[in-house]
Amino acid sequence: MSKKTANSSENLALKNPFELGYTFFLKNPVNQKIVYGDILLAIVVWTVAISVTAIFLCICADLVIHGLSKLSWQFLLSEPENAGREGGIASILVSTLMLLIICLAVAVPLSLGTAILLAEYTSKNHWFGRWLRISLDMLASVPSIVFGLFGNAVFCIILGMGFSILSGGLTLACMILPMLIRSMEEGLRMVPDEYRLGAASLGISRISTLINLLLPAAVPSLIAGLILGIGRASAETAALIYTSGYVDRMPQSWLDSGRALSLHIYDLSMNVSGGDSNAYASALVLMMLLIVIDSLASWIGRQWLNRRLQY
Amino acid sequence: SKPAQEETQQQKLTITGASTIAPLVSVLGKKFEEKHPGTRIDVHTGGSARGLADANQGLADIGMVSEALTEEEKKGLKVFLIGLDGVSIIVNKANPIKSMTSEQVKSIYTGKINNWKELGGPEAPITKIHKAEGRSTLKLFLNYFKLDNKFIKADTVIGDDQQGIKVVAGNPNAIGYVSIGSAEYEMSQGVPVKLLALDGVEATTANVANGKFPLMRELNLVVKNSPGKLTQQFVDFAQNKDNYEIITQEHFVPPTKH
Amino acid sequence: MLPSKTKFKTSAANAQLSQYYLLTDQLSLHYGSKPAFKNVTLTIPRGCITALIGPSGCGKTSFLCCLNRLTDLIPNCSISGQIFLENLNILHPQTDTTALRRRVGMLFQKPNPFPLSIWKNIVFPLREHGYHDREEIEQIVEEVLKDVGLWNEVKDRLKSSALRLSGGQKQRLCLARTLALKPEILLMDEPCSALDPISSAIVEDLIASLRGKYTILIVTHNLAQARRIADYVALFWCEEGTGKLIEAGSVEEIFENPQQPITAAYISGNRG
Amino acid sequence: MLPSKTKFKTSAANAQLSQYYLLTDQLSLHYGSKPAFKNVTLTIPRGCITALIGPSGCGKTSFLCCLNRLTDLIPNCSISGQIFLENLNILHPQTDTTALRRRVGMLFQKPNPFPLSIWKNIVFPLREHGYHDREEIEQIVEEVLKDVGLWNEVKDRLKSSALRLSGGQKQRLCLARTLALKPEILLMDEPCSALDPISSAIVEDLIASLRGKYTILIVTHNLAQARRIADYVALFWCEEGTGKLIEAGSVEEIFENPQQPITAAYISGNRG
Amino acid sequence: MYLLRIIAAFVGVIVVFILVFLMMESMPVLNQVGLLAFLTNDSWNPGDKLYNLTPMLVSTVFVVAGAVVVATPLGILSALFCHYYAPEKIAHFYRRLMELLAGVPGVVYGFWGLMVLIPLINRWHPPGSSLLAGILMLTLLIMPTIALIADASFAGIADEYLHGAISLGLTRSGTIFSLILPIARSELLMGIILATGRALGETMIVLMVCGNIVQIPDSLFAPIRTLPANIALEMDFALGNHRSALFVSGLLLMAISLVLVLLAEAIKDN
Ligand SMILES: Nc1ncnc2c1ncn2[C@@H]1O[C@H](COP(=O)(O)OP(=O)(O)OP(=O)(O)O)[C@@H](O)[C@H]1O
Ligand SMILES: Nc1ncnc2c1ncn2[C@@H]1O[C@H](COP(=O)(O)OP(=O)(O)OP(=O)(O)O)[C@@H](O)[C@H]1O
Ligand SMILES: [Mg+2]
Ligand SMILES: [Mg+2]
Repeated sequence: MSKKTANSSENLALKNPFELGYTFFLKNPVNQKIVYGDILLAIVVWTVAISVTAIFLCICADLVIHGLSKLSWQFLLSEPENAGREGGIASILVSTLMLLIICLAVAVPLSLGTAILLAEYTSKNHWFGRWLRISLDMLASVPSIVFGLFGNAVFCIILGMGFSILSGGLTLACMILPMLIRSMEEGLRMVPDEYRLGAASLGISRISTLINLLLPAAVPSLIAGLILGIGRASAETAALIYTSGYVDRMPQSWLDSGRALSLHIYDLSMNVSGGDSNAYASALVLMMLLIVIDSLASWIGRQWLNRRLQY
Repeated sequence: SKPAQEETQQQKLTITGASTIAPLVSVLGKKFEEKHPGTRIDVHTGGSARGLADANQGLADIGMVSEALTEEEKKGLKVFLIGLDGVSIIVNKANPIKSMTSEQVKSIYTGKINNWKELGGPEAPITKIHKAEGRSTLKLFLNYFKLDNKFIKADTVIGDDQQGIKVVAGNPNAIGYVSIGSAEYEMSQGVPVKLLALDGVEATTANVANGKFPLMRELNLVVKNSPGKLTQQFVDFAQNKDNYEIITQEHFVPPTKH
Repeated sequence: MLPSKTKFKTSAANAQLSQYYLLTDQLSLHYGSKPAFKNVTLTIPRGCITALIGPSGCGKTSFLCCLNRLTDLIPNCSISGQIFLENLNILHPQTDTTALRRRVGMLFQKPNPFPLSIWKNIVFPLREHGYHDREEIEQIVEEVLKDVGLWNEVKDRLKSSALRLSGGQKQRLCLARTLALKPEILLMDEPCSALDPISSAIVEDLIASLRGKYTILIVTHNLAQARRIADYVALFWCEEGTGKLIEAGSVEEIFENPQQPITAAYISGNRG
Repeated sequence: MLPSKTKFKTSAANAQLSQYYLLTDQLSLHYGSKPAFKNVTLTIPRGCITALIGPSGCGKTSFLCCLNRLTDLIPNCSISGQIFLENLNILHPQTDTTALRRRVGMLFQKPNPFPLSIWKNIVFPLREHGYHDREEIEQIVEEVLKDVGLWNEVKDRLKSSALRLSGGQKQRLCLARTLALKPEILLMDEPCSALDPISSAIVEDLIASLRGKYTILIVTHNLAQARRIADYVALFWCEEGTGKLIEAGSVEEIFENPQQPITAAYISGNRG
Repeated sequence: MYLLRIIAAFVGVIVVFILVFLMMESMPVLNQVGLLAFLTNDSWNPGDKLYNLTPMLVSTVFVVAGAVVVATPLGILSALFCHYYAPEKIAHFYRRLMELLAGVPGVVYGFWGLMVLIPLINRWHPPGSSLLAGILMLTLLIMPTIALIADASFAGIADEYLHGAISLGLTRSGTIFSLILPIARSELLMGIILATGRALGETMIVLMVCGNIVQIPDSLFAPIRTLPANIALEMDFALGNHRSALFVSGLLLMAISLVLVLLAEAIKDN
């Protein structure tokens, strides 16, 4: 199983790279007609994959062409100057990471807990689960700017955190909750019942079943949810304008204001004339940061998965 | 230890308001911080209205407002002009038209003229770019051309100047109005847009600075009537002639004459 | 088990509690509105091996699942009637199911090893049950794997995934993992179905050797096996889609002197 | 199958192609670096029932999986040797596996009905294979369900999930689903393991009735069953963790006149 | 267990908080002009106390529906590609790509749309900023969400089903349509709902590429303004009733998604 999940792409995947995933001229045993559906689907799937990759590479190429010349260690390690047109993005990177840390540190346990409760401890039709699920789905469609104003009102003003990384991170956490909870919950629901029955019959407590069997089996979904959440959080601008603020100084504490990378990109490209090339470079950095974080997330997930096989 | 506390409080200034001015004030703030070690200037955006409100309520020490204040708005506040921003019509570089009269602009935006041909240009529909409700540029534009927003028939509504420049750059038939300073900078960078002379006056920052160009807005800092020491210090610093260079760098016009 | 099948009234059942170890009284199980079996009243004596036999789909597995309240985990499943384990009212909502399931171990019909290593499959439940001494654990693992005849086959790959075992190996692993916990009662759903004669004989001997120490309830389709190892036999039957208990008694009674014509037909291999 | 076990050279094998239907030549299978079985050379005659017997873990299931290239889907699994189905080189990379698997049907050891309704479990593969006439499909479903003795048990709940069947019912459903497609060759991995004597007899009769029309390869742990229904028998054995073919021959030869001492011991029920 | 309850209750409280916040902010204008005004007024002109949101509502629904209709098949096909078509290395690469795409800021997409897509559409059918541009860019935004969730759900499908299908000689397409998609149905639906939510709430992209004209679009090439874009465009400059009215837009968005969620539940139950 663990092997399978780790290698899940191998399921039906090709052994022979030259085979394109359909069978040539397969004849129907009954009416002896060639089965076209299979060929068609294979063609469609490959076309989609190739075109999506192409579009993505277009966007990437755009970023790289315009941003690469600015990119250097210098750029990563120095502070922004002249409203970001010059200098680097060191402080902004730090703020972004701090925002993400807070956001995930708050959102992951909350959503894991809720997902577990929804999937394992409440029946699918229980009123609480039903309502929570519906309102989470609704929450997913609230524009981020409204989250920003909410965060501003609650965290910045009522709770007195002011414009700070803390309030920004908390606002982001509220924002990605629906995504995390829903995908984690469905992931847990996908785990076959036989593990639950097997564990119960051995007198293993539910907590332990959950930690040792169910969560590891749901790892692909957990990671997918996490990555979506990270993606959404790191792509956010509107909500952060009102919460973590605009200050591009190196943050000294969690209660300092700090500008997120995506906000920086937005400001440079939309508000600062002459900021385009640094905006491109920052976007490039954001993408690389995402690659690193996402790989880290799936690596940790896989590590956890493999740990189960250990002695 | 009350005075001491006050002392530390005064080490930090919070400035909120118009996003147009925010980059400028950030840069000013950084320079100020350098000159006055231990102080911190935090700049946040959120719009002119927000700047006014925060300054009034004391949520911020200074508000940034990118337009002239009405008498009513000025109540209880001190206003400091720190720069000017000319606004003019831009079109794509491929467009042969070089200047426009106020009447023409008016006709275009009210939908009386819909094709460049009518202005002596190529046969092509005009794509009119307009600003969103509440922006100071919009108010300025409407006031100057005596237009009613209700009767304007635009094709694209934008929020920020940069967006306008980008749309015009990508569309040979577009017309829009943006900050002259930004447009000049972008033109110098090879972006295919050009500023049109309005009623015969070339749209240049020089003409804004010397008062010849009529269409411009004020960039203001507002503070409470009884500002703290640091606040006053910063406002003075922002108005200081030594910093005009920074204002020019940000593609605005220093308020020399005004 | 009573020599002849008797239906108790609940009061009567209570009186017999001390005498009989595990007892079901008018037990019925419904999946949704469809009954799986109805009104099963059966007593299972302590320390004996009782075999459940009967055609496919007559409710044997469902019956076993009631005895350790595994039915709690099956959606749409409802039970009526009573089950007592000594003085414990199993179906009482307040009964601690985890504790109950530690006393009543179960082996499934379809072997379901966890997606862990072979080693962990046995050790993880052991740890849960409070074994922590590394050496003791190692010893238990070796012992139970030897008991089920799996030790030689897997001793050099204890760390590889249990899902990569063959069908029979999985079944033996599940048996080993259940035995390692030493529950009072063992419910086994066809423990030898995927086993070749040799392994089957090993497991059979093992089960027989547990007689007296554990109380064992075993579902088997192999009548010869039932006859070889069981002390008591209960025959389930399917009537109009609903299971019921036809006859129960000592192995000699059932196989040599069946009271019911269905029993007679079933054990003689004629089709019902 | 050859009367006495002979190891072919590949050239020899080719010469025999027309004579023997399905043929493996020096077939070995490795999971990672660990061999599951080695050098199995076996011929399976057309239209006959061949039984594979042997202890648990000796590579019977793995052997069956080679014959329809299901091994392609198992990570780390590598095969060497050759398999011919008439003139088709099964292991050739260019062989169309889907077409091959339509000719070679397989029933798994652990019943794996799809998590769909009972009806869909049978109908959706049928549709895939080009049956579209509603009436014909209905007829086939009824027929195969009756063949495996499941019709009466499920006829009023064809639309409910196949996962809610009992163990034996699932096994019969899988068998029905495979039979409905009428493959040339049927590989059956313990089709009767979860069945009671009655259902088992029904399935056995069914398999026997397919003799001549289909070529059947059946893994069974029930020696009596092998003796009853098989024409040929092949005995696998496990030596040092690696499976090998010990002896193959007609059912009389193996059961009455085994050549190898292991065979003799195995069929007499003594432990290897 | 109690911990879980507390956590879930906490999450519930957060959700309720946000809802209450929205309600409270929109209350003033709702009290004054009533909900109906938002559907029946002559136009959207908060300065003159005209609050008609219908055109924006319709535009939002159009652009989101368009994006979901395009992105759902693309996303699912992408996930299928990863699992059942691509050789392992390509699949791995493609999955990374999806993960990346899921984290690209709306601004970057919007920027790209502004610089590349809009001039392209403009050449074909001016003015370029249009419903179509919005649909295409939103598709790009939400496709990775659907793809990643679908991918995770395919990973959760037990091997034994696939083996069963393969050994019955089913074709890849048959296995996919009749087995894999039905098994993963509930997760796919959830992915679509989340993606729809994301599209409904997306601000930056639509703000940049849709043209922001308040009107009911009469063609794919007509510029439109969506509710979130409206909020983002005007919030900074709005006071009093105007501001309140913008929060009503937020409420309206939630109402749309509520309808969708209930619809999805109904589909799932059948
Ligand atoms: N989860 C379920 N939901 C609904 N019906 C079920 C469920 N599980 C089993 N059934 C039905 O209840 C009846 C009894 O099933 P059970 O599994 O107890 O039979 P069994 O005696 O164990 O049969 P077998 O020997 O084939 O394993 C069968 O008709 C079966 O189809
Ligand atoms: N996926 C796998 N990876 C690694 N080893 C495996 C895998 N599947 C089976 N094996 C090993 O290969 C050997 C042969 O397994 P196989 O399933 O073929 O046995 P079998 O003859 O079918 O046994 P049984 O009668 O118990 O089903 C066993 O030792 C088993 O542990
Ligand atoms: Mg059963
Ligand atoms: Mg096997």
